[in-house]
Amino acid sequence: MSIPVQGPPSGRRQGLDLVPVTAEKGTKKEYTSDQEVRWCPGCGDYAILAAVQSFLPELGLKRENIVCISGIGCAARFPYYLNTYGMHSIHGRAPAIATGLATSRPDLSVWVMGGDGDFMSIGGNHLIHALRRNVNLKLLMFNNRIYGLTKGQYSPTSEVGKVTKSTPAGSVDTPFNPVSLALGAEATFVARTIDSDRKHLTSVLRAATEHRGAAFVEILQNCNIFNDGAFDLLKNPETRDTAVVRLEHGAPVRFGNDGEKGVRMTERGALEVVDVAEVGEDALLVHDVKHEEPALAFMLSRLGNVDDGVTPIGVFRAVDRPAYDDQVREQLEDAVRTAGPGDLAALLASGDTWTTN
Amino acid sequence: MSIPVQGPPSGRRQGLDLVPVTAEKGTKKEYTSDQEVRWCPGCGDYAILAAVQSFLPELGLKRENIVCISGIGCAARFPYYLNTYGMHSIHGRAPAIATGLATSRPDLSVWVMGGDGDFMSIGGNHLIHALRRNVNLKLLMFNNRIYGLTKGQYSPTSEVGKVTKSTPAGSVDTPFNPVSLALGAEATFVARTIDSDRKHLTSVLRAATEHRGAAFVEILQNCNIFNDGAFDLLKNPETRDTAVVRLEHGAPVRFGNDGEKGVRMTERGALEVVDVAEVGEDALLVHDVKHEEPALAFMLSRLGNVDDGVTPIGVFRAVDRPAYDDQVREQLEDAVRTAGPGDLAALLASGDTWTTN
Amino acid sequence: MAKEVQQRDRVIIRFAGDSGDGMQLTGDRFTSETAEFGNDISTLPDFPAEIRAPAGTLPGVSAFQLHFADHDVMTPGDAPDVLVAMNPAALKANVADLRVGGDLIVNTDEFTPRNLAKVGYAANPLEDDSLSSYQVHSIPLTSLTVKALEGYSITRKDAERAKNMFALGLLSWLYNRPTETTLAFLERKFAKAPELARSNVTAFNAGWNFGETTEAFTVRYEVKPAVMPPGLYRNITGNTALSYGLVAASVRSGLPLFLGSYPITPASDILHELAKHKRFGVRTFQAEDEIAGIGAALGAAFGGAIGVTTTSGPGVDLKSEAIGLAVTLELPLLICDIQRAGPSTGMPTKAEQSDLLLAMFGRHGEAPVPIIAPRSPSDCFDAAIEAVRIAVTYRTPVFLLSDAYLANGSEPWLVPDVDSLPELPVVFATEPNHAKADGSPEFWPYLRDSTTLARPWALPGTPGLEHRIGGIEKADGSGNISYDPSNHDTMVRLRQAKVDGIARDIPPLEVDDPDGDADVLVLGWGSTYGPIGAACRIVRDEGGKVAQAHLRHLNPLPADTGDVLSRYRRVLIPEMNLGQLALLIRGKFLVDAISFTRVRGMPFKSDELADAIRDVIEAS
Amino acid sequence: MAKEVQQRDRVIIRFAGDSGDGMQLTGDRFTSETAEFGNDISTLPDFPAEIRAPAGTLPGVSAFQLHFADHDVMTPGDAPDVLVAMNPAALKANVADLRVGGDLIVNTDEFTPRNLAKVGYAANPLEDDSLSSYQVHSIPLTSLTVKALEGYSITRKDAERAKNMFALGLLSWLYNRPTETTLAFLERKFAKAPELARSNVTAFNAGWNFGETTEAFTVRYEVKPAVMPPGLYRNITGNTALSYGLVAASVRSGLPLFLGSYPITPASDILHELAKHKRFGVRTFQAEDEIAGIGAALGAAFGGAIGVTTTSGPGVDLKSEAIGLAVTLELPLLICDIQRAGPSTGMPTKAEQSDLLLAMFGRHGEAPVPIIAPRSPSDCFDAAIEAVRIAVTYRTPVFLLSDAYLANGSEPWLVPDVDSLPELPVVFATEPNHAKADGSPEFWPYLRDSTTLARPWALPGTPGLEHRIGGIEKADGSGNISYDPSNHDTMVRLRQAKVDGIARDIPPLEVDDPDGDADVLVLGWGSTYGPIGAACRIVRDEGGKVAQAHLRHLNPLPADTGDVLSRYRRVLIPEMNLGQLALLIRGKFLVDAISFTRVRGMPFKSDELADAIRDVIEAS
Ligand SMILES: Cc1ncc(C[n+]2csc(CCOP(=O)(O)OP(=O)(O)O)c2C)c(N)n1
Ligand SMILES: Cc1ncc(C[n+]2csc(CCOP(=O)(O)OP(=O)(O)O)c2C)c(N)n1
Ligand code: SF4
Ligand code: SF4
Ligand SMILES: [Mg+2]
Ligand SMILES: [Mg+2]
Repeated sequence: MSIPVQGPPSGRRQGLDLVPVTAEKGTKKEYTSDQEVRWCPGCGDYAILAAVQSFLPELGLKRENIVCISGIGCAARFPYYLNTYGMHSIHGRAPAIATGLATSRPDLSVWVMGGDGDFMSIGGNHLIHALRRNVNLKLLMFNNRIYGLTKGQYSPTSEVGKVTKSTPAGSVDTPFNPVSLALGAEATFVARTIDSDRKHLTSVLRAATEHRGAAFVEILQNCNIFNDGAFDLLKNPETRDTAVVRLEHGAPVRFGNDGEKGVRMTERGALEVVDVAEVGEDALLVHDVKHEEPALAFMLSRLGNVDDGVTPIGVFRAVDRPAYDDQVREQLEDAVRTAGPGDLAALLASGDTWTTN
Repeated sequence: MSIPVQGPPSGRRQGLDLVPVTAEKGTKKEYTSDQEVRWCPGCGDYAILAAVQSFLPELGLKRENIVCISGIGCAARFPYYLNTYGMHSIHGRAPAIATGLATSRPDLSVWVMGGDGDFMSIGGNHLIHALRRNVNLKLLMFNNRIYGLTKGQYSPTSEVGKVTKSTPAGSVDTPFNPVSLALGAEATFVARTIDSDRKHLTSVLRAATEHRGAAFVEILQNCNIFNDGAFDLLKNPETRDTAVVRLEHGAPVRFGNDGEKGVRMTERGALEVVDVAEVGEDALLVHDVKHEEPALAFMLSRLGNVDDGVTPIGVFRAVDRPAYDDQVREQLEDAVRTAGPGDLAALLASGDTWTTN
Repeated sequence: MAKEVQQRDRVIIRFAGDSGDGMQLTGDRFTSETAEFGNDISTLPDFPAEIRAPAGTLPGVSAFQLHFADHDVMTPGDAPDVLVAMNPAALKANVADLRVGGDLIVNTDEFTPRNLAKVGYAANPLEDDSLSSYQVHSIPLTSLTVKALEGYSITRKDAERAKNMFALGLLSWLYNRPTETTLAFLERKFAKAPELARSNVTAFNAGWNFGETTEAFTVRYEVKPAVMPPGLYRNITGNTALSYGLVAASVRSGLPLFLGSYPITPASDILHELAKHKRFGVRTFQAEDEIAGIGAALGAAFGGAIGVTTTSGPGVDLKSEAIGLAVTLELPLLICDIQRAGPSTGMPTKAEQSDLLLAMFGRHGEAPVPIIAPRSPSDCFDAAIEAVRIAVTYRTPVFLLSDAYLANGSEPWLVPDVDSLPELPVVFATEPNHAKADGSPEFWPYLRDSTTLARPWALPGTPGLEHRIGGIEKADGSGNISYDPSNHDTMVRLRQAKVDGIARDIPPLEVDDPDGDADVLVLGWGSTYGPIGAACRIVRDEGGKVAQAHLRHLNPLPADTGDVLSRYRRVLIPEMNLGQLALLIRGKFLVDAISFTRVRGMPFKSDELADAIRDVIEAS
Repeated sequence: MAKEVQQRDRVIIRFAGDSGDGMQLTGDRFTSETAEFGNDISTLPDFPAEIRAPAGTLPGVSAFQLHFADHDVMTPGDAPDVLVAMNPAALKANVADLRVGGDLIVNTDEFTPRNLAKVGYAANPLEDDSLSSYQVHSIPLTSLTVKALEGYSITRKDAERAKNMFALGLLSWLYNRPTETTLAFLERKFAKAPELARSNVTAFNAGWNFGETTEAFTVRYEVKPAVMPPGLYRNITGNTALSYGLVAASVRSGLPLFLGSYPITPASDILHELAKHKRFGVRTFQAEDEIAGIGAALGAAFGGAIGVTTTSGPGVDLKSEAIGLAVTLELPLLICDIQRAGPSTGMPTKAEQSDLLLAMFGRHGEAPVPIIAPRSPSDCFDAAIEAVRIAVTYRTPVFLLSDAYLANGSEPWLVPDVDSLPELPVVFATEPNHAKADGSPEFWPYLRDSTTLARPWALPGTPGLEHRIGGIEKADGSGNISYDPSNHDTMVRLRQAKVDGIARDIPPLEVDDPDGDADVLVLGWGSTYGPIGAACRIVRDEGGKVAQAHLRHLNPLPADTGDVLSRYRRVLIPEMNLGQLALLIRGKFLVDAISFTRVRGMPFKSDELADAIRDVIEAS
């Protein structure tokens, strides 16, 4: 086959532009590989896998043009189970590997899957650089707040005081807030969702694919072996409505059993949780994923600190900025446009030359 | 000598607690090593060196209890020129090395110096982890927005479109905003200052040393060889007053030739630059470095995006949070307190044992 | 009741089941009982790969083998005499190893059509004659256990789970093991759930009684205690022994221990173990990656700690640059590489010896690093102390090469007397060591000790010795940056000479050549010690002559290595790699050593090694 | 006017001055003129270490040496015949190398008491007799230049700066060089500042005329053009040649080139060069670190690009883990290591050959990687193409070991005809290659070509070949994860066999043994080719007999290497390390090769090599 390295003439692109589509959407079954899934029974990864396997066919892309790249960890086993192209690489480096692939192949939809250790511990640097560059990648971080594969050490997203094999007296370091970190790293698309909420998860994936550039999605994932119940508050029907804040673009930020709670900005530039009945809906913060500045999204990402246990999910930010790989390709096209395609003989003979005979 | 690995009984500590002081403060000369300084004539690093050499004696610490650790780069040559203990290590790893030193030696004042490449490119991950852990380190990043030592490639803080040796057609990737990144990484102390403003630089260093935990200071530094004039707008007497916003804790955010401009928060949660005469000083944002949430500081860090060319300097954030190394030491002390010091013979003979004779 | 009792001098048992079946625990308990009884033992756990595979599948099989005898035991054994298979997957994965005529105990309850199909059994192997070469004991372990536990107020799941204790009881009966430690253990383990404690004890006793009563077993076996040097013993794994060795080195040197590490199989347990020993002033830092782990350890070493980093292959790769820095900074540092099967992710739970040349050469530039390798699980203790000794004496990073087999394998350990452990005296610099041109004193961080060639270790906090060190080439003596060509040549050779010189300070190569007249020498290193020893024993028992030498120090080699090699007509080097030590020995001594290699992620079988030795003896 | 003209067959000139004095440019221009004239040339720039040291200091000295002759030139020369010293620092740093009786041209204007003191001259060496063994030409270069430029509307600083053109003019006169290219160059360079162009031309002419007019020089020299194969020539450095080789490989294979790199001396220039060639579809990615650089290159390779990463020692360390991944993924990848003096930061601008064993063994597990090394600056072009050929043919990472000397040194290059370059045909997999049990087709990513043992390269985007690859051990053929012990042994040996098998596909070792009766063979690799060749020439000119062989392929070695070695009584292996190739040769062939090593960050001098050869000849 010949490799389509150049896309169509440049110009600002959308979502999955350049990735070939197919008339016949595939099925979940077609997107399921023949490899036995080897996660622990009950692991949250199963739900994510099922959601992705169902969602991908929806996109109507040619299956062979989808690539899933991962590092190492339980989550990072993901590619084996998707019947697309895939690479299970080394710990933490998947965003870098994917950057090379996405930059050289505009016709591929490139996904990066991994755990919180993979993305935020050893791979933290590659992640933040992929985000600031805005490489056209969908980065899904399965955050179980633990190292699963290595059998239960604390991770950079584990809460303070966590007792694990490596921290028998409790961990002392403040975890990253993945959404805050991504926003601080100039991410153009940042979202959070939950393994068990198939509908929400799928809607976030949809938004991520519509975004051109780096889309970072934190998926809260239960590791029932080493950190069971980490997100029970957000899942338990008794508590979830008051714990989960579902962000919707253009809508006031409300939650609670009947949307009776809301979020408002104080004069001091902080957020507070208020009683909607008391303050009125107009007083509430209206969520704006398109806000050119990430500061408000950042503020929302801290809501859990302001009101303990409250966790906003949904898309925090989704703004347009040219993707790294698109621009790199444009520079190549420009060079050819202005100076013609490369001429090897001319290159070799460039500079001062002389002839002997 | 014996190594003081344990500090005095625990409890929340301040600034340079535990580092031995001396009755006779040293002199700048004593803090100057006998090594010839080898930066390019005119380099901004000279001013920083002079400021640090003058400032350190002020602290009244025993000089032998100060350690300066760096990676690789022009900036990273710094330790050679300070007559303290020092290590010029490898590219990007200084925060990690310093973490080990600070965690094992409470009696040392540990400084990490480096360039924007060292801290934000190869060393990005170690930086953000040192910040979230809140290791008791002073991290000074000399940001010249270029790789100096390797002779002029663009760096992760170079502005978009930068033409350098490695980007002849201009760079395409969005740079990090170091203050935003640090805040997104849960930093407890974040500041920015300028190489040439000795007074401001020194005041920021003073604030950093008063802070216990990780203090990240971005120093805008001119590389007159490869990126000359990058900060001219902030230095030129004609422009600087309207370009530089000096943040002061507890004061409204004002700038301009006569403080005629100010910064106000909009209802949408963004900042805007206003005419103080028009809106009145009371409408202005009052800067609060102690705000428990970093969102406002984050918003301020974006001011340059809101109003092109405006650069806030000073301390953005300075909040109390237990330092990593203090807590690690406390856990050791606790263990000894509750179970007594380790008994090697008992350890070796622990578990199921049997005797033969 | 009075069953026949047969004497055995050694027995190898393998427990195999699903990850959830508690086989590691069963093995551990049997080991404890056996140790208590006084046999010599060697064990080999065989974990499933990384994640917990779905129940009943091949990748989910977890096994534990132990070898016990009335004499000293060198390996966990080649072919088990007894295999306990808790389900079809465990049978399928393990039965090929069972000695012909061996006892096969299967839990028939799990041999359902569904479970059989899961692992690809077309027919039930218990019902055809495919197992006819073994003594098959088909026992419904699960249902017997559940029945025994009727009346306890525990869940059905908990009752079923106790089947491993039933199996343990049965095996304990079969080999007449003392049961007190297990009963005490169960009380301890379920201290908070007395009903579970009682039911597990009951399951255990039910298993014992089943052996005693049923017709299924007609003989019991007796393995006499081994004669071992007198003293206090415990069973110990390599990773625990290594951790204890580090703590001991800290205590004996008076230096605090600092571990900078990033979790990785099979090294993580050292981090877990050391994290428990805060009372000893041990600091453990779980870093963001391997580079930060070693970086922090190096920073701590600059401050006067014993800086240690623990990892496995992929982590060593990442640490290379920092190791090179430590070489040129000439600071003590210990890098423990618990080798696993590579390349790349490879087979993380399996053992290999394939990082030797990485340890030797895996850094740019000429960057020599001493290398030490333990030979058995308990030897990890002494090897760790020796590695620290070299690091602090010579101010150099040191590699300790253990592997997955040593890490998780165990053996009885004669607990040493603390006073008998090496002292590790360390002298820090406290005074200037040089005079300036004007006669005033100054400190030269690279002025070397004339014997060891070690440079002074001057800690921050020492007045008057303020100095800067770095990765750029340094002038001999002063340590100032130097680009002088001949100084560089000098420094490169000095660093090499320092490491080479350690040969003066290590014992000569011990050779085990019983009659002193063997023609063939088997040279090994690391965890192959047991299998090679066992193979030599086999060959000698047949009247063959073979000598064995085992290297603890891989770099530098003992000073007399060349002499020893020259005394033998042929040298055989068995390795779990493609011949890494062999290359070094050949290159250094021009000896036509024969490399015998197996790269299967598992220890050698002593039988295959014995074959290899016989071949060389015959050919020589 | 009519000065005496003397014939010379070869001349070595060194320009030395402060970093700001433009010595590299001066050297470059003189090289161009000399090339244009038709001499053979070899050049060696010697940059100051990393940062620009303060003016007038020793660390700030920048030098450029060139060797030109009427015959083929093999090295930049040992001792210069002419030294141009622009200031006291340049004099001090370089004068010891000047041949006794050589010409010393000094810029007296800079010999101020302050400048002299800066570099520790107690007295002005121009005024005592310390330089009496040289022909000293004391010339106030700066003031002569400034005077010549009076009347031009340029700053005093710009006028002073033009002194290097004055010096160039003088030297051009002295050796009777053609001046057109330099004049044209100045017009080009200062196209936007015509006044500067004119003044530099004037300075150049003033220098020429100064030589012509003044009494200071009584002779001119003539070096006849060398006889070189006919064709179009250009001067080329190793880094440029390497970059061109990569572009050529891309054009000839039809695959896009992707460079993932992180800047590091002395490799950065390849990144800079390739960044210019966007018209060839070359993508250059300046990564956040070395790991990301190679990672991205590997990702691009998965997508069908020629993935390349360029670096130097510290970067190679960091890339080790990813290289191991590439080994097991069996994807093509090129790692260019421009070696510099180590360990650690070492001396970044200086050359060394000390990464050979790192390239061989610097990864955990058994992870063999082919290694190629160019022998001269222009040879970097061919070596790069050969490295890509092996990578894409065998689906393997390949190491290309250049060094700082090759990188920056230059020589004339007979520009090849594009059609004469190797074609690099690559066939991607397009169809399933295996049948399932039920007969339906499937794709097995690890089903190998029976000759090369290469696995298929199936690109994302190819329908029906969807597959997953990874770092865990794979089942032979299907590529599915496998923990099977014997499969692992098979795969380890297959990967090794694939790399070993490349020996079939590379030319035999060429031996230069003019009379075929030498007893001594000098075996080298990499940039020592020139010095070894020159040394052999010296020895042969005296009537000595010596053979030379030079390895381009270091792993695997050419199939006949052992044969060649066995034909000589003694083998001498000179290396700029502590004997890395020697260890491999000794270990592999049990040949008692003699290792001759210098680790000074600089190429060997041919004289010292000639001595070493003589010693071996005498002893044998
Ligand atoms: C270089 C390297 N270091 C360490 C490891 C060991 N390791 C594998 S996965 C992992 C972390 C797993 O945690 P996470 O990324 O959160 O994934 P999870 O298993 O929780 O899904 C570690 C430390 C490795 N394989 N490679
Ligand atoms: C592992 C490694 N990679 C790359 C380099 C080369 N290198 C040295 S300093 C540097 C970046 C310098 O930039 P910065 O950190 O901003 O410091 P500056 O020189 O601008 O002060 C690079 C890429 C190195 N020394 N080591
Ligand atoms: S260990 Fe945790 S994350 Fe890993 S597969 Fe099991 S449940 Fe899932
Ligand atoms: S290159 Fe730039 S940063 Fe480096 S010393 Fe020179 S002026 Fe300073
Ligand atoms: Mg995790
Ligand atoms: Mg910089």
